[in-house]
Amino acid sequence: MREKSTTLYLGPQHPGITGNMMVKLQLEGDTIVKATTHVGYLHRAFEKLIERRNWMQSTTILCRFCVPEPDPPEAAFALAVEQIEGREVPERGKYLRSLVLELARIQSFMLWYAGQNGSAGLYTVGQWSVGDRNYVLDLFEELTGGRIYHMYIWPGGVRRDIPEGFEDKVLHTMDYIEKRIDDYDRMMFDSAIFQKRAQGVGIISKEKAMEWGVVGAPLRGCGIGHDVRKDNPYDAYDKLDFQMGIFDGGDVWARAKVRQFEIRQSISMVRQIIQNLPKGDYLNKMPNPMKWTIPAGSAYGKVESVRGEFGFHVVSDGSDKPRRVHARGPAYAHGISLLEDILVGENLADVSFIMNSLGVCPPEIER
Amino acid sequence: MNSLILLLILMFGGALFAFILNKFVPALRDIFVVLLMLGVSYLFFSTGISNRLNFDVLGIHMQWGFTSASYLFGIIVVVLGSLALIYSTAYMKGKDRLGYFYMNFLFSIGAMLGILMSRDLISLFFFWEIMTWSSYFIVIYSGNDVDRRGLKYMIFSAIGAYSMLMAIVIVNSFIGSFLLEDVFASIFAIGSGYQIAIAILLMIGFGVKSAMMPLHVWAPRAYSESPMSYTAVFSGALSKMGVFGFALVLFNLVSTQNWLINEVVAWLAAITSVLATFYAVIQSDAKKLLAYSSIAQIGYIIIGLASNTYLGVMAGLFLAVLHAVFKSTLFMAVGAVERQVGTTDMTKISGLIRRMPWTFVATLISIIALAGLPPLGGFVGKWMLYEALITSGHYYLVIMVFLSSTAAFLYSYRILFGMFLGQEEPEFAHVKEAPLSMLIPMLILSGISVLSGSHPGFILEPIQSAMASFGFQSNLPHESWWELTVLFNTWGDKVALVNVLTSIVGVFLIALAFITIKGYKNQRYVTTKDISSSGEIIQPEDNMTFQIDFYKPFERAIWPLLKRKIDDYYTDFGKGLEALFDFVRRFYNGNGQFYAIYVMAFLALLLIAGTKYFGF
Amino acid sequence: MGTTYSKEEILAQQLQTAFEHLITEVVRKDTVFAFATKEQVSSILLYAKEKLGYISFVHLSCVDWLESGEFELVYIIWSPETKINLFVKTRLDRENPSMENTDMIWRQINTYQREIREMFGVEFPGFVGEKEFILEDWEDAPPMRRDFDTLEYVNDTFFEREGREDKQDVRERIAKRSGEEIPDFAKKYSRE
Amino acid sequence: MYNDKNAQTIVDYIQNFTRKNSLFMLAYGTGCGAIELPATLTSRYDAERLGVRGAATPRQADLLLITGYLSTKTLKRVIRVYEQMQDPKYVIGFGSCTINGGMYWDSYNTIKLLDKYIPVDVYINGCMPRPESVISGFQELKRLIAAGKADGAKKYKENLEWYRENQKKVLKNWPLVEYNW
Amino acid sequence: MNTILIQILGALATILLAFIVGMFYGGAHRKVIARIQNRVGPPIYQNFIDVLKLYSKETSINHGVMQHMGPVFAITASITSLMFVPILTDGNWFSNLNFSGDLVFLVYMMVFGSLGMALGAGQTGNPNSAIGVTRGLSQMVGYEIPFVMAMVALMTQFHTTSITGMIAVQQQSGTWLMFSNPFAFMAAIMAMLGMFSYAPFDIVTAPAEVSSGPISEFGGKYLGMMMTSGSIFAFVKLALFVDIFMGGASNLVVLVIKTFALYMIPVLYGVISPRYRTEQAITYFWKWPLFFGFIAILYAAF
Repeated sequence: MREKSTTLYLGPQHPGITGNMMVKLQLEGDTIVKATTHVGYLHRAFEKLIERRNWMQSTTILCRFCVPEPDPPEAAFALAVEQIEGREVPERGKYLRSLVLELARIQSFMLWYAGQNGSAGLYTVGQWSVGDRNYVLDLFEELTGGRIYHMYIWPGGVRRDIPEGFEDKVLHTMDYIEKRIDDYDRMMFDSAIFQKRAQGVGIISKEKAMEWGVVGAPLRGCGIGHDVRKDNPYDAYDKLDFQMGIFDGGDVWARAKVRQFEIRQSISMVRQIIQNLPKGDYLNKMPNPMKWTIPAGSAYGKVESVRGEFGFHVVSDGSDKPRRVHARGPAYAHGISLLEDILVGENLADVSFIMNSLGVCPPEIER
Repeated sequence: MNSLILLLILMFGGALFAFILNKFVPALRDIFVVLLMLGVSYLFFSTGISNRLNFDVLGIHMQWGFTSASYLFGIIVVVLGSLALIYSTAYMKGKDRLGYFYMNFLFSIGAMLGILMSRDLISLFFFWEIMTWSSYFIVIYSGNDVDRRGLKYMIFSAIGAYSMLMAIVIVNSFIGSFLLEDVFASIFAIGSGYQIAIAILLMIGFGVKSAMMPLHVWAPRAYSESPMSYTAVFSGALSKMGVFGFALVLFNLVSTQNWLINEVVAWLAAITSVLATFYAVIQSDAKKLLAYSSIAQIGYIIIGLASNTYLGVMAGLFLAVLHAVFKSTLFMAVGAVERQVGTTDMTKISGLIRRMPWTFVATLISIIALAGLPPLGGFVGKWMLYEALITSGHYYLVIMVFLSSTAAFLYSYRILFGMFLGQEEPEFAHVKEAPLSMLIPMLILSGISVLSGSHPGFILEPIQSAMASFGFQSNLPHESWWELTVLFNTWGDKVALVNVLTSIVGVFLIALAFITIKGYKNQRYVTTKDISSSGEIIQPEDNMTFQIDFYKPFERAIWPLLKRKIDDYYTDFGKGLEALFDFVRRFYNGNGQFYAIYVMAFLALLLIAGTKYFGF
Repeated sequence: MGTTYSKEEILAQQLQTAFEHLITEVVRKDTVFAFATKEQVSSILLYAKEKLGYISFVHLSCVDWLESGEFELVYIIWSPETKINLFVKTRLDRENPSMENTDMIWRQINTYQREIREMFGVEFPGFVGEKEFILEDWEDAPPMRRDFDTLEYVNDTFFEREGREDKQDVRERIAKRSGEEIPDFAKKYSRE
Repeated sequence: MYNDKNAQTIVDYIQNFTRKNSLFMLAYGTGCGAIELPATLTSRYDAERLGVRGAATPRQADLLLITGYLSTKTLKRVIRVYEQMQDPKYVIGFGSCTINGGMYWDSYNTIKLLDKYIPVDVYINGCMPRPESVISGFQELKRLIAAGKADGAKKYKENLEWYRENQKKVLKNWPLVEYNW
Repeated sequence: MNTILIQILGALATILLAFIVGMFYGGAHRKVIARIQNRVGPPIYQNFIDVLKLYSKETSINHGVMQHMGPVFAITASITSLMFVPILTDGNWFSNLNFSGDLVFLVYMMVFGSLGMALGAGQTGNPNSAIGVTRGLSQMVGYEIPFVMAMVALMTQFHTTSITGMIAVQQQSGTWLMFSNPFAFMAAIMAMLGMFSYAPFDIVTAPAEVSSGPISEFGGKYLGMMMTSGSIFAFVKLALFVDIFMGGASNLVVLVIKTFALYMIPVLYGVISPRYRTEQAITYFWKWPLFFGFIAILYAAF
């Protein structure tokens, strides 16, 4: 028997969907009465492949866990491995890691500007921010050799030291971007239409947030201050001065305000790192990478990615290959089940808008 | 024998005979009613308007005969009645109690003819009641009086009838005659307060039948619950009796000093049309949608009449004729769908276009006419209405009309999409086209809609003669109806309908030829299951047609207006009334002396009031 | 009582007093393991959530110990006050594995259970959730089990482009084709 | 010259000119390569100046970009989408994983060789290809169109059975509507 | 016979003019947006290439005869309205059927196309199309009301309902109607933003929401014809506004300058605006534009 309400497939081939996934909507009018998320279009069996690679080879796979921000998975995996092995990271390595993570955060926020505004039809901000994002990617390219996938953070430190004159370039880029995001904000946050659309839409209550395991900006947008960088500081974050952006409301607007606040915090952090960058070694060198074994044990390494807590549960059985690596992406919980819950009662026009504000990223859900 | 009497005897006698015939020879019933109606039509057209019949009953002088105005409405009744009966033979096939149905059907047509031919208030009222009762019997035909829809209709009709009766009594007390001629001649001699009271009372009576807000609440259910073949007449012709009455009142009983009445009526009609359109937009049942749409359309007609300008009245009468044409086509089409599919709920049906193409064509043409798009007849009426209102300075009224007719696009599309477009589901694969006897009336009426778009003369000519009887002199220069294709407003602006038609049809044909011939070989038809559903494969349980709450955003925007239906006020009123009766019941304590006192007091009250106001 | 306990040790003791026969282990800073039986898990989770303030569920993972014929389920929970990751570990039999449904304690466990059911074939009786999650029309063994050989499956199912071999150094061929010399620094990393 | 069957008439020339300068690209990010598409379409690289622009549905599109690996689940949708596009249509395989599986060579869920399932006109290698190489891929496609050699769709139509066989080897459940241009 | 031939030739010339100008405006739209977005942008003739390519697509798919005719309805409405809009204030060319219809007719003619198009979109059975259509029609109710209010204000002020009459009024008095009744101009311009369906009113074809809406099943020659119709229609709307509010144009150069200036209003407003939700768009039109329309009628009548 056919459904009474209208079925609308939002995705996988749909301009409004974030990545390759599908939300099957049941509509009455343009109000959603039921939403079912379907993932798995991007399943590449990463965790299976890592079991077949040795510890060092896994690095190439790790960065592909989440495409918009490839560095947090590397850092989380490195943290977990270091915990099992007990390997120390030199101070400079820690700072460089934080530098890369913050730069990755900035470029990812700029991508978010594009997604959030593009789903609301304001393409100009997206064009600007994605265009300017290339300047951050240029920094990455100079530092790591890759625009998108860096494979820079290794267990024990980072892959290479910063090139000469890099600090100035970073500072210069930060100045430019700081100037530009004011422009974006003027067009986006000051727009009455954007305010009208964002306020009161896609509300997550505090209870629901805890129940569904919401993390990152959506959680801080509910007024709950949780940030791995503050709670379980890793790398150089305990030495940096920054604040969490906490806003009440739990709607798209609050989440946008959180991100607006945090991109500025990131820029300031990058500046602090460049100023306080200690001298010394950047990598606690491992023995021959091809024959590197890790003692048996398990650990959960987690970092704060752009969209929230990114964790790796790493199990080693003492061989040269991981026994099991299981990732927990920030969107894993709120990208599937919570989305189904909060989309009910919302308008069709806001689906893409809400998904962008939650930061749903399918590749890390299905891996 | 006078042909007027013959007409009525044929109608009413034939109705009774149809009932008897159905008992004994049901096979001949259909042929009989159709032949009877065709015969009556012939008689009607041969009667003409000069025939007058005078007689006395119980010392009251009565007069029958058609005027040019009532003849116009008579044409609607007769043509629509014949077509609806032809349609009915197929539509009602297999239903029970058909004798009852046809008897009441013919009774109501006869009563309508009676109303139109009566030249005195008593016979008008008499036929009016026959019409009410016979239509009431058909409303409750399809079963028990569920939801009291028939009762609601009856209560409002009774209210209307009583106010009419009161008006008739008042008129008689002043003028001493029931003849319309006498009444029209001497109405302006009596006080203007009484004039207004008479006009208002009569308009309440007529307003009920034409379903004017706030007297419309019976209409949606009554229209949608009666068999569609009758609703075509109900909405097309029967409601026009109310319009006819309005025309009588507005042009003959209201003096030009009382322009406020015209204004009030026009504004009421405008509000009627806007609100009814909004209600129609949010309906999901095709019959109810059309019912609300009828209410809205009659709003336009009355606005036109109440505008009291030449063009406006012409627009009103033109729209009255055209509304009868396209709305009955639509009801017939919906009836055809109902008969072939089993439901008219637009959330259930979809994609009938390939199954019922001719019904679709008839619906499409009627919908274009209804929406008032060029080059069909609806546009002509709308154009005249707008121009009349603009040139006569009804600035805000024209905005209301425009709001209503723009919002009418929404439900026009809704009904086409809901029934004929959208996904073609396998469960409707067995549906066949309606039988020929249903299609032919629809297509004939659609043809009228098409023809009236470019050459409205054949409707405008009888309208002009009718308007002459209301005192509006013709100012459209033309030689024959074929040449009346250019319309003017009083400022001299015009629309040339033939040019419009040529341009639209010419461009349409050229573009159609181009798009068909270009790459004809590689043009493919695919089913509606092969759509770009974001790359996903449609599952059998998916309902890919957008059906429920079609205009949800619009509904949200107009929500403040619709929050409370007028129906609810009546329900509250009804509850209040019950409480009142509860209170009253305490007086009826079973003691006979008390009753005697009540009756005495009431009579005394009536006497005082009567001498004071009515001068008995 | 001169010794001061660290917060990890306090947690371990709290758990041990609440549950008999529960083995706990303080592994490192911010990490405590609790090895529970299958039946204990839900009560431990509930106790930690209600009494100890471990309100945040972090992770549910499944590890295949093929050699010992067991699956290990690892529930990781976290407290905003102590900031400790508490690992509740339990072992299931590899034949007909099944585990109590815990998605009413934290609703997000729902998603994890769907994944583990699909990828390892662990059943959660009483658990409502759509069967297909990531895979579509999958007929083979649950793919994340260690005895499922993905390479063999690939060779059976997919086409390989000719010339693709493992651990092949194409640098020389490219150099020959483009007529360039292999730079010295590249030679240094060469596998040969 | 006149007897050369491959010679283009003036009509062909104009057609190919318009086709190559107006490529409507289907908005379908099938894999992680989609992350470089925003960069390609926005201010620094600006593919719109080359006539490349997004299209929302397959009916409007000319160009299908397979941005990276295809899992079997996505392959089904890609075939569906490809068949819904209207001739002439072009496919660009984007990234190493479309060419030979790339780093996913031993993954049980991704296909390794795209042109066994749908015809590919141009491959762009790299993991992931930079915007510059994406643009050079567009230019290569344009060159092929101008020469009238981008005839993947024709090949698909002619060898439909072969493609279907390959597709059905991977896709177990085949509820697709049959091909209809 | 000769007059008919000249009529047809004039009509063809008008259509060609409207097509070319409309196409270039479309190109200019894309170019302007690109420059604002820090891009080079496509060449200004890009829309011609797009349309030609769409016409030269080999296959075309329809879901039935109404979809086949949908674009035809659209182009019929565009060209017919073009025939009734005066292009130049004087001269015999381009004066096709200017005297055969008035503003009321034109207002109706202009919705004809979108309704026909809606029928075509409806037959495809794509839910995106149907949702797009309902959005479009709802929005139409929104913007038509202030537009008609502005028109009624002008009609009552100058006692004419024809466009040629309004041009004549402006030529006699020497003032443009946008100064004679500024409130009507305000209401009409705000309604025009909705008519052009650029952001923030691009809710009909919003790609992120309904995946290009009504046109989502149209490709090849159907889409080509719709793009043709769209560019002609854009020109019609601009020419109508120029005729009514800006005194018409005496020659083609003036026409292009005036229409382009007018065209930049929705374009530039669109660049910086996100999209409204449907009901927000409707209520937008029923706030300030309605107020201005109300004032305009008062101003005109008293």
